[in-house]
Amino acid sequence: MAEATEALLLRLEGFEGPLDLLLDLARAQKLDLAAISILALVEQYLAVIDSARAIRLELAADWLVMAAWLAWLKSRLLLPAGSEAAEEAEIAAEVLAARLLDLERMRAAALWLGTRPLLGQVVFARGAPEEFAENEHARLAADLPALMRAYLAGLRRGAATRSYRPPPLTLWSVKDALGRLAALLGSLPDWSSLDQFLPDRLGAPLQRRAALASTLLAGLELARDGRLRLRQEAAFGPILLRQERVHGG
Amino acid sequence: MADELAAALRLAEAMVFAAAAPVLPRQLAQMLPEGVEVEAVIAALRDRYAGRGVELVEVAEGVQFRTAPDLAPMLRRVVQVPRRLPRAAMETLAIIAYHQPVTRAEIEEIRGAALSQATLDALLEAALIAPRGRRETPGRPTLWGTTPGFLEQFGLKDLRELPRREDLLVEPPAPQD
Amino acid sequence: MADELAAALRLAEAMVFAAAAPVLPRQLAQMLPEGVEVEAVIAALRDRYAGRGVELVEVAEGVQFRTAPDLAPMLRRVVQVPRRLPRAAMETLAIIAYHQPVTRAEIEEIRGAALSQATLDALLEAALIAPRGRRETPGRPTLWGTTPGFLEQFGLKDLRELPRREDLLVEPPAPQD
Repeated sequence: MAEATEALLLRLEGFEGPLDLLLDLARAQKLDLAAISILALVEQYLAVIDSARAIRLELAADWLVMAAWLAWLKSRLLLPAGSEAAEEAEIAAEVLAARLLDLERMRAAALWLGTRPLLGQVVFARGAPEEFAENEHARLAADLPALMRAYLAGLRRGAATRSYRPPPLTLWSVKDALGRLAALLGSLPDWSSLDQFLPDRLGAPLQRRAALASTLLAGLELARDGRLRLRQEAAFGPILLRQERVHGG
Repeated sequence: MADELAAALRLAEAMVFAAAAPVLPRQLAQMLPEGVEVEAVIAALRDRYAGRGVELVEVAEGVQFRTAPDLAPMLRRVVQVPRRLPRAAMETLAIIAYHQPVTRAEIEEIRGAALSQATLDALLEAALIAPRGRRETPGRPTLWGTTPGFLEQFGLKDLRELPRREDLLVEPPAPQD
Repeated sequence: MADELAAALRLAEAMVFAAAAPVLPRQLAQMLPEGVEVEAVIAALRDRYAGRGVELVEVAEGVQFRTAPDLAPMLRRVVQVPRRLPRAAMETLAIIAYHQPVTRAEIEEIRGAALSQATLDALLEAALIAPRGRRETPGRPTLWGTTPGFLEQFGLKDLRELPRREDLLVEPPAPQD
């Protein structure tokens, strides 16, 4: 078992996801997918994931999500039969078995398709078809798939040319943030969160994070000049700021 | 009468030979003189080419001439052969063929893995799949299905020629034809 | 010997059929088993097709199948080949469909290529796109959008039936490839 697990680990990157691995384990168990033991399967999967963790193999989230779900399933499958929780687990196990069966069938269908006399591989159509069209250009030969292909081709070409010149930076700069912070500071009487000083229209998360960083830097700058105070109650907590009261001291 | 059938046979032969895509029986019927049965002409044409280097096959609901499969090894030495589809693309194609119309999320659910851009591009590029409208659920996801090009590529007369789902695992897939 | 000639005939038939250009006798000779005379095979093939809907003709020092000349008028009557849009026009049309209303400069930015007047004219002439007012920015550039004719051409009830952009692009378009 340990050896088998190690062998699997070596190939873990070759699997197309948790379901792919489960199917492989199931195949090793029995030829007939209808008769596999889901409990054994769950244990094997969890063993593989544990070994992967032991050697600190980085696993994508979906592997761990499946592991967590299977651990839940295992705990329920071990309950005495008859209880509501055990029944729930049995149904979940059946659903999993059905999913594996469906995937296995689709694998078989892909193999079957591969055995067909493929055009351009096994059989060949006429290499030089003749056209007898009297240039009857009444209709356009354009359909939706062709439109989709054209769209992807257009986008790809655009991305290819753009890669040669860096896109203009539209990120919120420290200078922008200084201006906005200085202008807004007077209007806020008490401690306010840093978030409130961000520009209104921010699209992508990247832009938001950049604006947050610029605004913090601008805040530090103004604090150094003695124009405002910064406060943070806890690590990673909200950052608060307030105008420095120049007269009171 | 025999003359008429012979003339119809010549004409059908020329038409199917000339066309770049499978010819539908209805297209043949438009060409042939009144009173000639298309099915009889197709059958006669198939008989005439049986066992030859080029054969008449039924694909994508029509008929097309194609080289005999047993000659492939020799022909591949002279005719340029495109690359085969990778495994992930073949599986995705099989799922679309059997579950169509199907959304991307459903394909990913069945495969238990994300659908990569390269796979989607390869199937679209080969014109094997096409959008089939949207599902009327929140988000209105795009539905995908196979194209007539899929039938042509895999030498299928229609989708009913795919093995039944229940039969897929019964015996190891054996090549037909 | 007769068997060998029959096999050679099959192979030659398939090769001439599948080739994109006329096949030279020397190319045939390379394919055929030793001892088979190419000229004899070509002659036998020509005889086989004599008087039929398809004939073996000598062109450009090689041989090729061609439909019988006397059938051309009948074939011409029926076959109708729809016009194809050039690549640039299809790409432009797709971008307009997804990004409308959109200016010419924006289309050029997305495609990363200049948009020729001829391309724009072709789409206008086919009544697939139409001006949709102007953008109120310096220069007031014309905005472009698709027409009802566009929907008809692609069999769409309305623009919401276009496949979702998210379903088409798994990842943002990569610079390579």
